[in-house]
Amino acid sequence: MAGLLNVSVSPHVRSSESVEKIMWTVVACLVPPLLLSVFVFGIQVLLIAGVSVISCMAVEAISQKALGRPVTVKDGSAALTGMLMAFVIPPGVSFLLPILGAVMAIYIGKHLLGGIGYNIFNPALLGRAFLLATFPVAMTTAWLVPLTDGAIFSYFNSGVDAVTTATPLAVMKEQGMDAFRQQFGAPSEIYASFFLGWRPGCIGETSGLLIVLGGLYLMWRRYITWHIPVSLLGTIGLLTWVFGGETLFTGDPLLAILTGGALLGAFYMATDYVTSPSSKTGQMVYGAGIGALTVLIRLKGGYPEGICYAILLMNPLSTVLDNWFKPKRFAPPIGGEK
Amino acid sequence: MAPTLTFPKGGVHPPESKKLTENLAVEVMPLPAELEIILGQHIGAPCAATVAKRAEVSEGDLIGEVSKGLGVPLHAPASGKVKAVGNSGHPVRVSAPSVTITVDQEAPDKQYQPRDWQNDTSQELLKRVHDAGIIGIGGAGFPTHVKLKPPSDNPVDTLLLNGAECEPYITADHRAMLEMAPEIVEGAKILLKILGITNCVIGIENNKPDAIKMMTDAANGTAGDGFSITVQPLEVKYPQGSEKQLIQAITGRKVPAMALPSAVGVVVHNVSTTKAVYDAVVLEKPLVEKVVTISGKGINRPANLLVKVGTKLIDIVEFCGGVKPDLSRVVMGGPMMGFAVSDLNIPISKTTSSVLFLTDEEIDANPLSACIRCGWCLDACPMGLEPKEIGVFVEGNRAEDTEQFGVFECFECGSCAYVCPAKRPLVQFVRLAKMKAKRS
Amino acid sequence: MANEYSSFQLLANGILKENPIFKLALSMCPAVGISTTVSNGVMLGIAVLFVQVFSSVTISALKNFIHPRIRIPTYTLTIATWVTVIDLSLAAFFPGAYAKMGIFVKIIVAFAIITMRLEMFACKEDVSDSFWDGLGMGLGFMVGMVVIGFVRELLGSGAVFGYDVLGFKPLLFFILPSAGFFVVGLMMAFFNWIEAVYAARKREVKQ
Amino acid sequence: MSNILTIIFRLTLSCLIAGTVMGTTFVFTNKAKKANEHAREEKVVYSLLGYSAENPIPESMGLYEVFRYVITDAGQSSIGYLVPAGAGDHSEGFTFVRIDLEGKYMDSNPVTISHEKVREQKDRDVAIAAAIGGGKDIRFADHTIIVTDSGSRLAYLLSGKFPGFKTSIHIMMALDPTYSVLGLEIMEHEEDPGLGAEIEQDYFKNQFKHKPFETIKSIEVAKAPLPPEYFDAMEGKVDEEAAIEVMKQYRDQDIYALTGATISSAAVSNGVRSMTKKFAYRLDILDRVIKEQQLQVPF
Amino acid sequence: MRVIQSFILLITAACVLLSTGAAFGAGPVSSTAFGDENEIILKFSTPVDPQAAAAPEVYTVFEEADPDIRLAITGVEVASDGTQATLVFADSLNTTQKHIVTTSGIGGVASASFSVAKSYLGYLISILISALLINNFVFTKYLGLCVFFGTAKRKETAKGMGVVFTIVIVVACSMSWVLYQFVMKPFDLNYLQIVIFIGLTSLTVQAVDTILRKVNPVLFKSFGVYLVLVIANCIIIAVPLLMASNEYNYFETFMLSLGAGGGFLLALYLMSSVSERLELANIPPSFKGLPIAFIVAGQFAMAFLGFSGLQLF
Repeated sequence: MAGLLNVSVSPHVRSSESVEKIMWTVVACLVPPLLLSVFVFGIQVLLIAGVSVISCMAVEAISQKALGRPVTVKDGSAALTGMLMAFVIPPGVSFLLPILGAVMAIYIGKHLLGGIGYNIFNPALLGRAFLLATFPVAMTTAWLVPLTDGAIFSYFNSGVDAVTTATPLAVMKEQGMDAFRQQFGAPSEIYASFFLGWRPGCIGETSGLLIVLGGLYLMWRRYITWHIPVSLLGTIGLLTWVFGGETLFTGDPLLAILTGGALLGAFYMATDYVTSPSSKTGQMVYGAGIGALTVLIRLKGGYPEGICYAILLMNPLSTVLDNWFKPKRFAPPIGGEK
Repeated sequence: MAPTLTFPKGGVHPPESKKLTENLAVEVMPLPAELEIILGQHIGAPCAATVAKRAEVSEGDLIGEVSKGLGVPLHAPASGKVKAVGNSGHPVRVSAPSVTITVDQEAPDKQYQPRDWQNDTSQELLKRVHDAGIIGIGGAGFPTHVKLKPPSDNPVDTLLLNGAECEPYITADHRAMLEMAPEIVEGAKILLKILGITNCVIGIENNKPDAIKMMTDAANGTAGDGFSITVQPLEVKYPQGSEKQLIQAITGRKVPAMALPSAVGVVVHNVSTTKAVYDAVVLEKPLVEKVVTISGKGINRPANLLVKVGTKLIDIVEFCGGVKPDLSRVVMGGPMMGFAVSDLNIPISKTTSSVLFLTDEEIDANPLSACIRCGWCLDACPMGLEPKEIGVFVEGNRAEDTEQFGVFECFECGSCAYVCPAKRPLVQFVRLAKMKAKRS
Repeated sequence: MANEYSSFQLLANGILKENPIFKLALSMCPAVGISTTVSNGVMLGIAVLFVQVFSSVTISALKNFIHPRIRIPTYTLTIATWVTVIDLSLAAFFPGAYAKMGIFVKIIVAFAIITMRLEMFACKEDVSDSFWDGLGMGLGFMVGMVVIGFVRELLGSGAVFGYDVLGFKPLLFFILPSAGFFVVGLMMAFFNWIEAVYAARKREVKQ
Repeated sequence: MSNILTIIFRLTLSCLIAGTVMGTTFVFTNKAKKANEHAREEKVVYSLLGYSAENPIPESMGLYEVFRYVITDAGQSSIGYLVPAGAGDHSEGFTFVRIDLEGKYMDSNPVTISHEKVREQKDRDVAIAAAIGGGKDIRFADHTIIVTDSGSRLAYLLSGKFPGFKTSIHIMMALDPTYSVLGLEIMEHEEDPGLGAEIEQDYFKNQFKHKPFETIKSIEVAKAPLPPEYFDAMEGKVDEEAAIEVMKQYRDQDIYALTGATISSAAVSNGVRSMTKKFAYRLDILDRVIKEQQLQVPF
Repeated sequence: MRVIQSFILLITAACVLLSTGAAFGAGPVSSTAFGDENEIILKFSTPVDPQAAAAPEVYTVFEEADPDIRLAITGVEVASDGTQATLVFADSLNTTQKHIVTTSGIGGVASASFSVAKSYLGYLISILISALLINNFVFTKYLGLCVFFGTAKRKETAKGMGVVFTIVIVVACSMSWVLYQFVMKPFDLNYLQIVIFIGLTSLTVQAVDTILRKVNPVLFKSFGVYLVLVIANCIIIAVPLLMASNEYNYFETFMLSLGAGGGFLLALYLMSSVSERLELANIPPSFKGLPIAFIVAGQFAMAFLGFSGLQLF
């Protein structure tokens, strides 16, 4: 009997949550919007997502092998990165793009910096930023037109290049509100169809409803908390309302939240554990910062959608925010802090 | 019933697993053939043995004493013959000096008669507590008489009795409260007299409604003799039983970092310690036995046992019908803060409140991975520390720089490690960090 | 101490052992900023070479004249003078290439590498050694710029020396300024790796 | 003390030497710089007109620069043109013609300045100020080159700056006497590589080629894919005659915007439109005034 | 944290100092502004007759640089209470240019001219923001890298360096501006730019060094070491050169230098907080040190692409 017992440090019971479980749950939450996008845009979407996920996992495995680290592809973090990257690139791009993006996101963005937990920027968004810089035309134009019937098979019939269109935010930015209304309908119709997902854009920009549902599920599972999404969307709404209209206080906050990647960013991108602050106050500031930068880039910047860059810009600040908003200690020692 | 209270920050709620033993009455375990009494059972200087090899001892005889410094004497748990003054297994230090007694199974049970303590002065009472070798048997092992002499510049106004028993599995205090409520209340009165105060609150987590009821009834019985003893139900949350958290939950006062509860006018004692105080003062019985919860899915017959200090685990296992084949880990103490032992030749000490026989199903043996900075440990830490940073710094060979994260305020409750999805051994990191930070 | 170094040693030192870009990691700004083409690299390399050589020679020649208390101001003045000379000359005779380099020619004046060589070498050694050292450092810089420029030009615009060799543009990213950081970082790591492998092999051979 | 004096003396000497070196270089390079800059501009001009090293510009051609000024005199603005004086193919001296904001002739004064110095803004300003009398604020606006061949007008070359997507875009373009576009060259810009920077490409800038003034006046950009045949024609992938034929087909259409860079494309076409319109308006007035006043000009 | 607070305070103070709005003299129009891309909005000081104000003929509008080209007005929308008129033009306006609006017979004034321009304060702030973020000298202009990588390892060092650098650059640029405007330009000494600007910088560094040593030895102890490094930073010479080539006036120069210094501080601060985290990471051996710093800086540069094309005012 002696010596057979297994010794380890306390605590001897652990909660049933694990990194693997969290990552794969988040991936699972992204599946419904993906399936809806397949229905809206066609099978091409599924292929792009598949290539993205597989290449991210492959790059993860290869880089871990090459760097002599334990291979942890199974923990799902690479799969999640792949999934998210597919959600933020136009569905009509060539398959080469997600593969290149995976190299940037996983190898350069993550493993060179020390692997999971040490990346400074959100890998998926880093991949997207890289692709946007490298293939500016494809990344800003390869939007598919949402199809109403038999979409799944249309890819095989028509090919991809034939059907491209502009995203709602791009129309809004480049052609103004009037053109936007003309193309996408009156506000009352827009809200509903945008919320459901009938609009051009990347996968992550389509169905607000499914994204929100997934996000709420993650909140219910306590994988994410309300702090980042609420402060982020609240700031976007507030600032758009104040500055987004022709005069002050006439912007359309609801439209700002529903269009573009605001919802995906708020629930899935900004809440990425590694690159967001841990303290709750820090998270609120972080979310508000992303929201403000998003509105800044949308209204004044060079891109129609700003949330991706806004998150990237706030990522390095998360360490700073954690330093500024340390958790409150139980009680200071007598005589105060040293 | 009074509203339930709890501490505001941090804490976790692991599965309670108390069903296994909470309805089992305390059983008296028969004397084993041999007892090994470790000489250093309390915080402070270990005892020096006062008996030599082959000396005859009877139950309650002094076998060890502290000549100088913090400490309490040690007594023979049973009559018999000193087999050796040497070393025996220890859950933390692997081996430690001890006195081994071959039990004389024929010796008659020692009888204790209650006496009236009301006329004793508090000085006399305090001496009895010391002489009986009483220490905090909830787990800390801090000599009780020291706690009862708070520094004069911090007047104490409240005595808290800790009946929270927040660790999963353990039901020793629960059973003690059910079966010995009047004795505990009597013990509380003794403590109040020693402290020279009248106010006492007994904190009990409300997963033990029967204990709350028993204790309330017992406390109500004391109304009218000048003491105010009440029962305070507490929300079920770990680590409610930690002194600082308990004090905050019940009184709302915050004990400053690196300070004792007396700094905020409170003294905390475990309910079982209080029972031991009763035994020492009323029955003049030294602390030689205690209630230990034997639980976990790896033991055939879980039980709440009254065992002699020095009983070896192997004897307990035998008494409880042996272990199951899928046993994976034996833990002395609670699953959150206890120590896993490598073999069963380790004796029960005064501070052992439970021995758990855990199977793979109960423990989580997932390998650790890198910190993903989810921040769950920040939410779980009742002390408002940053365990993830401590872990990352220790891994990055910068353990000596962890004082900025308050590593010395950590009392290693294990809440952070419990919630960690990356299964990181945060408590171990903290211990390492403390060692290195102290050195630098 | 004239014969302490051979001119070849001094040259090789600048190009390989103490390459200002990959080894000393000094003067990184142009290596990141305008190393998008080989010709930019050559152009700026020439400018740096010119300034380094002339400053080294000047300081070396005047080393007994320079009062030690005003050493640094004199260096700055010397460098600034030669930078002005090359700046004006390039602007006059190569307006096209000069326009591409923006203010990078002018900021050669703040390059740590040049001052460092003056302080560490030229103010102690004689003129010909200083000349070779300056030449080595300048060439080292030029080589570094050309290597980075080659990679970025080839991958970014599919060309070498402005001549389209691939016929397509593989990765536009590489001509973007931010790619300069990545290329320099990856190349430094590559050189470190080579060095480590080389050192390991040497150790093996010894054993 | 003597130490300080030595330091001061040596520092001063160093500064003097350095100053001499730099001054010499400056004097030496300044001329070359100006000449090279002019040569560069000329090269663009020739290439816009369709001439190059292999196909040199004929002797019979003359290039005449017209400098436009805005004159403010006691709160009243007027436009002044510094035009070469003389008749036929050769010119002597310059005339400064002032026209008020309504397009009415005000006055004209001969300006004495040499052909070399006229390119130097400082010298030119001084000469003009001397010619029209002091107390007026003169501000150089732009200059245009009028190209003639054997006395008849062949083309106008104008340069201009307008805001692009990021910073301003500087272009030069050639118009024929009917103000149709002969060619367009992007001189400086800081648009995004791969996107707006594509305005440099032949397939974009050659779209303006051969567009008549009527089209240019209201030109816009269209967000549609560029037809492949048109692309080939502009990139010079087909022989010249075929290219001209294809380009003719598209001459009355809007400019096809660059994919993903609508703003840069629109910036260029707006810039070209407004430059052309302004130029046409002004030149018509100047020509009318020259005709009415019977001024002697070589173009 | 306090460094950043004081920096923000400084900027706010600068903005308040400079916020002297365009003053309008007597006349019917109290304020003007650009509306949509083809609109100019006029606000009248006293309500005018909406009928009269709605006629396009009563307005003439031209760009200040092109007084002979009248811009075609297609319509005028007048608010019903007669306090505001919106002029709609056929083509979109070049809002970088100052426009002159002349009204005739509006509000009882025979003829009055007003200028329409983007707010100057906005322009100044956009210079600041541009140097700070959009064209951050480190991440988008790739200057000052040697010092940047040298001092971005510790947060304390980063803050010290950034602050010292900001102070030196503001002082040195102000002096450079004076010298440039009043000596170099009038006497045609532009070719001495490099020598003079680097000389002024050295002088500033020397002066700050001496003053600090006398006035606050404690501060000197913590910041003195960075002073030497300031001069090896190419930004210090790049900013005066930019100032000269853009012909900035003093306020603009001040904003540019403040933005450049602040941008350097920001970049250092961000990089240092990241470096501290990287120190604990398991980085491949050949990437340790500078290579990984470059790669992280590259990632920063990619993130800063998000600011590209930003136009605040």
